[in-house]
Amino acid sequence: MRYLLRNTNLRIALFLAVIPLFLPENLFPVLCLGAIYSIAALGMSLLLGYAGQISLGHAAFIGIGAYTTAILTTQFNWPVLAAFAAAIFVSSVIAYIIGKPILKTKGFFLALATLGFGEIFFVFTSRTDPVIGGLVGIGGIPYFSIAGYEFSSYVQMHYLYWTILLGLVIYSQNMVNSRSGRAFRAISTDELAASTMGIDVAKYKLRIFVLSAAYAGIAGSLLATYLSMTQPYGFRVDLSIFIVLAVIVGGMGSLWGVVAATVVLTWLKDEQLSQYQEYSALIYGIILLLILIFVPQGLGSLGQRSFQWMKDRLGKAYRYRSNRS
Amino acid sequence: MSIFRIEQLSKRFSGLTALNAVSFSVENQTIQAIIGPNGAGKTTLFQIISGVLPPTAGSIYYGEEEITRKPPHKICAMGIARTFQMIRLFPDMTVLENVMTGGHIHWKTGVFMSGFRLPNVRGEERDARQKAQAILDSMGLGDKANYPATSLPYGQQRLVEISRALASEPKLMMLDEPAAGMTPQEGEALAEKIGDIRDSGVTILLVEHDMGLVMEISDQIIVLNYGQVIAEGSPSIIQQDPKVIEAYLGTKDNNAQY
Amino acid sequence: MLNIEKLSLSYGEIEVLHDVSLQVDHKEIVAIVGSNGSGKTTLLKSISGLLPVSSGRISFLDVDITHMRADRLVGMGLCQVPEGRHIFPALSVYANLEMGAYVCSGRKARAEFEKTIQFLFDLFPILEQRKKQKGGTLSGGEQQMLAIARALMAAPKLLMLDEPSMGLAPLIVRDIFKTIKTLNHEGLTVLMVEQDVQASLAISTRGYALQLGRIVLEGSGQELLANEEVKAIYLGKRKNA
Amino acid sequence: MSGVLIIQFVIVGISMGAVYALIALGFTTIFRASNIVNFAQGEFVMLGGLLTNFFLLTCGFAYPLSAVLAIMGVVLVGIGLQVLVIHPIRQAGILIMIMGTLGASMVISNIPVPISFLPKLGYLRDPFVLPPITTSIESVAIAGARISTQRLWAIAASLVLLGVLYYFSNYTRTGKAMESSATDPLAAQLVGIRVERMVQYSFAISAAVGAVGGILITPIFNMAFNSGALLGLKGFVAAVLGGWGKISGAVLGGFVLGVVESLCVGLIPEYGSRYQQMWAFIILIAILYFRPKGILGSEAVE
Repeated sequence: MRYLLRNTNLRIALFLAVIPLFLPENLFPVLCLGAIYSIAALGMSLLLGYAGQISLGHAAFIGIGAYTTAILTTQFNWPVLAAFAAAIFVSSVIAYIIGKPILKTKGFFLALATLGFGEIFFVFTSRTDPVIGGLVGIGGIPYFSIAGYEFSSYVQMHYLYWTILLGLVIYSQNMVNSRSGRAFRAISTDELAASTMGIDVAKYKLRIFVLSAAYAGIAGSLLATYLSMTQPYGFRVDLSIFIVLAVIVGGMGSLWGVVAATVVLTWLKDEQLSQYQEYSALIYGIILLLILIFVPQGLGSLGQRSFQWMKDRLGKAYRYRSNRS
Repeated sequence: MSIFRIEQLSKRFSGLTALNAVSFSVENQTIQAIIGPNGAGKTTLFQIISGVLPPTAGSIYYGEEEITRKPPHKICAMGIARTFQMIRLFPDMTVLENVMTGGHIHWKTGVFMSGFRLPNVRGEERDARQKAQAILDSMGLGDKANYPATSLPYGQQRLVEISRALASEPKLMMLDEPAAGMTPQEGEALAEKIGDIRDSGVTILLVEHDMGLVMEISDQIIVLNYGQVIAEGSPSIIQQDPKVIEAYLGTKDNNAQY
Repeated sequence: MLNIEKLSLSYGEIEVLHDVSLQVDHKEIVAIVGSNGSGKTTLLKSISGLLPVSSGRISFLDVDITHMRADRLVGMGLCQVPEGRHIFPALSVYANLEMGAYVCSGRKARAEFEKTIQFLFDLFPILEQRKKQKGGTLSGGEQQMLAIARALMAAPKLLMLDEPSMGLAPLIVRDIFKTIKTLNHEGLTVLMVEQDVQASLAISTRGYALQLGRIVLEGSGQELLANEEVKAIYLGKRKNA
Repeated sequence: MSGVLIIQFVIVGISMGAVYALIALGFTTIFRASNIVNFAQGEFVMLGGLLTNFFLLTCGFAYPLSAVLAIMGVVLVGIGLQVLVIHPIRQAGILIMIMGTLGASMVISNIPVPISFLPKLGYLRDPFVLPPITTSIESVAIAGARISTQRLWAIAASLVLLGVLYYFSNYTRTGKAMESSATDPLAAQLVGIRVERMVQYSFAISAAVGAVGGILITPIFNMAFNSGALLGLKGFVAAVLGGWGKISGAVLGGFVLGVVESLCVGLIPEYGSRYQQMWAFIILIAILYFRPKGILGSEAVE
């Protein structure tokens, strides 16, 4: 029992299981959306934090997941669960096709290419009226349901999303601590050394790109059922930036840190900034810059650093006292 | 029996000739040293053999197979491992993880399966860990396994790099200045380790500046200067070769003219 | 002229220079010898302001330059020829030399410029022949000459050379060292870091031996050359062999 | 499709391409001096148009004066960007640099929003168009196609700026110093170049070039405070297309992109104009796949 309580995943799971009992009603949307965005951020954390490859087009993969679910459920009457699976499949396949050419580039160019991909997705969805509804998008998407059981209240959705997220965190943890995880970490710091260890760098980059797009597809599918609609403006570059920012703030190598950061940023963006309407983009941009300038290693490191600072201070004070006595 | 052969290998960088028609072969289970002044082309040679740089001309054979211009990961998979002149450990991994990464080619679990902690995945991981630990033990670094790799002193980081290369169970191992930055005592210990590695059946290609070490452990020495092989032979022959003394050790008698 | 007191420097956790003290007087040639990884290049870089010093003090012409920016030091007459030459490969030989005189502006400097460049072309005739060629197409030896010439364009009082012999054939190394000696006769103070112990100590007034970030020996060039320990470290004759 | 119409589309493409070329030149200038890609480049273009509009309409200044003041204003913004954002994060790696310039782009493009609540400035939130530079002659005929003089201005100005920048970076002391500080910062410092200052210059120059692009394009193009991002991206695509890091490549890439885009719009029935903003990025992905070095071949891209 004591061992179990020391397990971080389990403690977090327990916390999440009981939190609906104490949480004020108005924070449920934040937790639900936070969980959905966290799934995408988790994929980004694998891609960016572990494998060191940037993507500013992940909003498009979320969008692909959302649109696949929306089209299949509303126009072809697929059951949600099947549409969910299809969403993961379609976003992975598109990531595979698109990843082959653009992963040949690095750094700024990869950022641009993925940004361009996001722009293509946006233009395509917003300008295509048949089937996907142009700028208006698709409405009337049913709630998520498994074998007839429908997740329609916030509490039900809370448990659904966080269960899926927990499963993905564990999956990601396993992967990070495996042969493949080591290969990704090797690629992120030193591609050349990694390749001389027998790691096929191009292949691994493509794999992690596809995997992170699959995470984004899951998030997109859940988002579609949560909002019950999809619109092109929901999947623009600001969402991609949001997800990358969550990974930076959460700390590049910390999965739960990324989840925490995503929830906080969701709260900030959807609860707080949205009150300022037109100014929200400006304030958000300023916050983004302040974070980058003052805590580029993420807020996780800020916590660590202040702890270190306190330890140093206390140590000094202690030495000072003992010298005097 | 020769395990490895280079024929007429040349490399030019925008007008500068770094290697000029270099040919040699390496006998199985020997230590072959390549020496020469800084910039003579030794590191370039390693870069080409390990597939990091393409040669301008010439070919490389490993056993009977030609490996010229193969990508680095394929060359590693064939049994050729290397270390780097400037240490290139993976900085955000522990010592053990670095060595486990070196054994990458020997395990199978793919990216998607590795997220599920199935029994065979766990077993593989355990084997990898044990093998890496065994290598570290043999290098005398067993107790440093869980340290962040770059927190070790310079000399030990070199040993970690060698352990990492060993983890791929190579037939041919290329060491690029393994003794650089080591104290004389560490250098001695290293010489012994390199001898052990050879005796365990690995052929070693060694670039090194520490002449004491080279003369002590090499079976055969090749001297490069200006991208060309100027001498080849056993340590005692090389030490007497006037061309080598001229190019590398410097001539004492003509100091007067400065 | 240059005075270094108890200089230490670390990269992250690892200290690469420990309490290094040395001085260079007017018109000296001082050589710092040591094997790869001994901290020679780090030492030169910290003097020329390219790397931040952890502790200690560096003064040049009685001015504290410990934390001064590299580009300002050039204006003060402290110039470095970096390891690996670092000429500008896309610029012509002439343009490389122009960049060398970057800190000298104004009309007076213009007149100086012609004089200096003529002097350097006399010193390195090959550079005059290759005046219009791109720096990157020169041979190793020519690049080294260009790198030295470029540093001299700023009219340095102290010239620091990092491994001037690296990757060069013995005959060319001989030429380069001869040139250094000539420049020294004309009044230039030189501090150099070298692996070629024989050649560098032979032309030096004084030398220091650096091992694992510490000065282990100090003396006149001839003394060091005769020293058994130096031979042991650099000439491959092991003490116990 | 008649020949005249094709010529018409080509000329329209060239004039749009001229503006892409100016944006690409801005990217190239900064990259050549610092190896940084400034994702906020498009905002300089937007600000160029916006500030000219402000000086012209609100302050009532003459056109040339407004343009000069606008360029100066954008240069200040460029330097401010370098000092306030780029400099503090210069050591933090490429990811933070990308996010930093994107964040800056977000901030710059949204600054007009709060300002627009000041009296008489409400128009800042709406799309705006500048009057054409020459009003006496509206358009000229070239090979049967009509082309507005404003478009000719854009083409001429981009060619002139190309010449000026080419001269500056290859034949002046400062130009060479700027390039040297990017190719070899160590050597640059050792000859006494203050690398940081060179980066500032490059931001100032590329801000000015961007502002000129904005002034030229705003009479043809419906500009709004949020149009900068897309223009910036297209300029980046143009620079990659022509050959990243080359001044000539930026200009050629700009023209090629403009013409191809215009022809896509003109020649592909219905879908061409419907998906107008998409073609540039499809070209980008194609070029990254088949020829990442760009048309003129760049050494900067592997």
